[in-house]
Amino acid sequence: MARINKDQLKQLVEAAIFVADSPLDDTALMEGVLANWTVSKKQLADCLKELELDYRPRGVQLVKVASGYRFQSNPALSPFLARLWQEQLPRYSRAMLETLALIAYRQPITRGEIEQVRGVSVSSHIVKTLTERGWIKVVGHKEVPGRPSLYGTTKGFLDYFSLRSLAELPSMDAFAQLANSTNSVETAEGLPPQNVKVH
Amino acid sequence: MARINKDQLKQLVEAAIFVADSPLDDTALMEGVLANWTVSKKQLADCLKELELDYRPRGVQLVKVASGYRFQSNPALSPFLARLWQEQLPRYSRAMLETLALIAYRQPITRGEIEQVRGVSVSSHIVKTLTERGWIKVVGHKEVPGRPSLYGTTKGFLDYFSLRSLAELPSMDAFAQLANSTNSVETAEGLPPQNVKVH
Amino acid sequence: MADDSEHKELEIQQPLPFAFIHGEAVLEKPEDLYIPPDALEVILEAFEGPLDLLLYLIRKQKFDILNLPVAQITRQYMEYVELMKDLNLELAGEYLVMAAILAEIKSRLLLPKRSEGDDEEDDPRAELIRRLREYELVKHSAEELDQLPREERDVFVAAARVDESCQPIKVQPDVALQELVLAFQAAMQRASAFEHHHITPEVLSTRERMSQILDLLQGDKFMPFGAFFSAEEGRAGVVVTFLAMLELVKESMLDLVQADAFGDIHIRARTV
Repeated sequence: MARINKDQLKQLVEAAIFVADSPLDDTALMEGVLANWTVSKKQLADCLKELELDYRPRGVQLVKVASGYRFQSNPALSPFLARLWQEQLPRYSRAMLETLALIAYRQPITRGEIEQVRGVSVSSHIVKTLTERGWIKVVGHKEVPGRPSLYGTTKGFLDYFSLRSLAELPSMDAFAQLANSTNSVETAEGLPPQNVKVH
Repeated sequence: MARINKDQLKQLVEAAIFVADSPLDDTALMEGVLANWTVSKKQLADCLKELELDYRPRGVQLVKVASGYRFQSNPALSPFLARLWQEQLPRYSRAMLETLALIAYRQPITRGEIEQVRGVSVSSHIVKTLTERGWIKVVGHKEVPGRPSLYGTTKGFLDYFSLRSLAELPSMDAFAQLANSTNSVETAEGLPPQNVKVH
Repeated sequence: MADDSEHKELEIQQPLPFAFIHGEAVLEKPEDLYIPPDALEVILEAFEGPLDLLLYLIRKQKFDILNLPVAQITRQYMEYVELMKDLNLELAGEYLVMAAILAEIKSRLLLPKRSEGDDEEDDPRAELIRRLREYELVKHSAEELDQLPREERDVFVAAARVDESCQPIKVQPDVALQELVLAFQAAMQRASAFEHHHITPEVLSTRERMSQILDLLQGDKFMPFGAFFSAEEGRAGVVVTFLAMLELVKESMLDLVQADAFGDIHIRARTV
């Protein structure tokens, strides 16, 4: 078996770990890419230690996990790397928009009261989504049996719609006008009615 | 927008290229992981140059291919790295390579035109395989009876062969000369179809 | 010497055994027209078509492609084709088409020239020569393409895993104010309660204040009445807060407590 110098060994181990589909352990390295070379366990351990040190200040680092060695990104970079997997969430359903509208216009309001107006139950998913978006929050509890949560809109909601206060929400008078221009609004926004999906 | 220091920039760009699912170009970097930072084109170019130099003596190297930057193994190591995969290397027949070469050099080109040059019919299997590998795609239709598909190569094709652009293909000049000296396409089309349509 | 250099050229183009006959590697294409009958099928398959076979014959005989001796090439080509026919090999139509083209060129060359001059356009070989040169270039390019460093064979893409603390960014859908208003209108109309819900800007600001007051009154602690009013909001603000409190009391969500006459009023969210 041929000898391999330290630099070559490091290059080969480094490249192997980078291109392998899954982590490589000592045995996989020894019996795989290093099979043709005379390499002691000590040499391999030293090589891996050096690689670990080489990469410590870099954007990716050599780590040992249960099934072997692999390179992974520096955890401090995660918030920025997240942008590589940006995902566009689907448009809100009609049920979602109506729930939000009722909370905005009729707050503080319980889920039961929203269900009364809409005539259908409001799924937990809707309340959760709107809460996670930071648009609604529980502002209290109604003193009726079960002490249901009372929902109201947040400052984040006002900010999103560029409103200084809820008083700036279009009033009923404006509805008539909006209703008349409904078609044009929908067309302008590229929103044919069937796009507003009912879950 | 916040400032980012040189070392942080390098770490972020390095990690992004390593973890991204496909090569990243300047735009993808600027509008992706670097979107929240004030980074000039010059700074990014310098950063990429430094990374390229950092990795030159290592087992993996920063290279630019058609769709952007990626890290890939040092070609000298491939005989050893190939041991990481059990499967046989994909082999490409002469018919497939000649078809691919014609599409690369003479795009956009129809299947009929490929058949005229090669003097034999092109099997659907070849076109299907090249399409499935993501190397060729239909780029339009020729305005002649039957509106045959016009094929061209993709960035994926260039990436696979570590090329930045079609201009880097070997023999590109020879093809250009031949096309100039003989108006080959027109003459080839002047051939009676029965010359090549015998199956 | 000539043989040697040719040998070399063939080896460069075909580093692998040309064919296997009875288990023995044939390292080059046949020396002349003699082909062992059982090798013919293998050899035929090694050619990519009639142009490839013609190129082979031309190179083999060291002919200048630009001064193609059509008569000789045609004879050789036809002998191959005849052999294929004799052996009942399934002969691709392309080979017969090429045979017809060669025969036509040969017959036209035998006819007396209509005029003097060496006009290439009149040379019946011109088109064939052009096709041969073009095909030769394609063949050469395909070989070069095969030699380029490529993924899976010469280079392997290096990748690192993203740290698990990295969560993909989810881009929230946009909502237009109009959508919200229309959704409210739709909900109210469906409830057939449209006329009972006169929503005015004043009421809306009262409702907003109701939420704000409840939000401040977390738990069952009392807060002084005065804490809900600020001078900056002016008279209108005071009125809105007061209306909101009255509304909350009316809806039994609020307790107002005054310990002594003219004492401070305290407020808390009502508990059961």
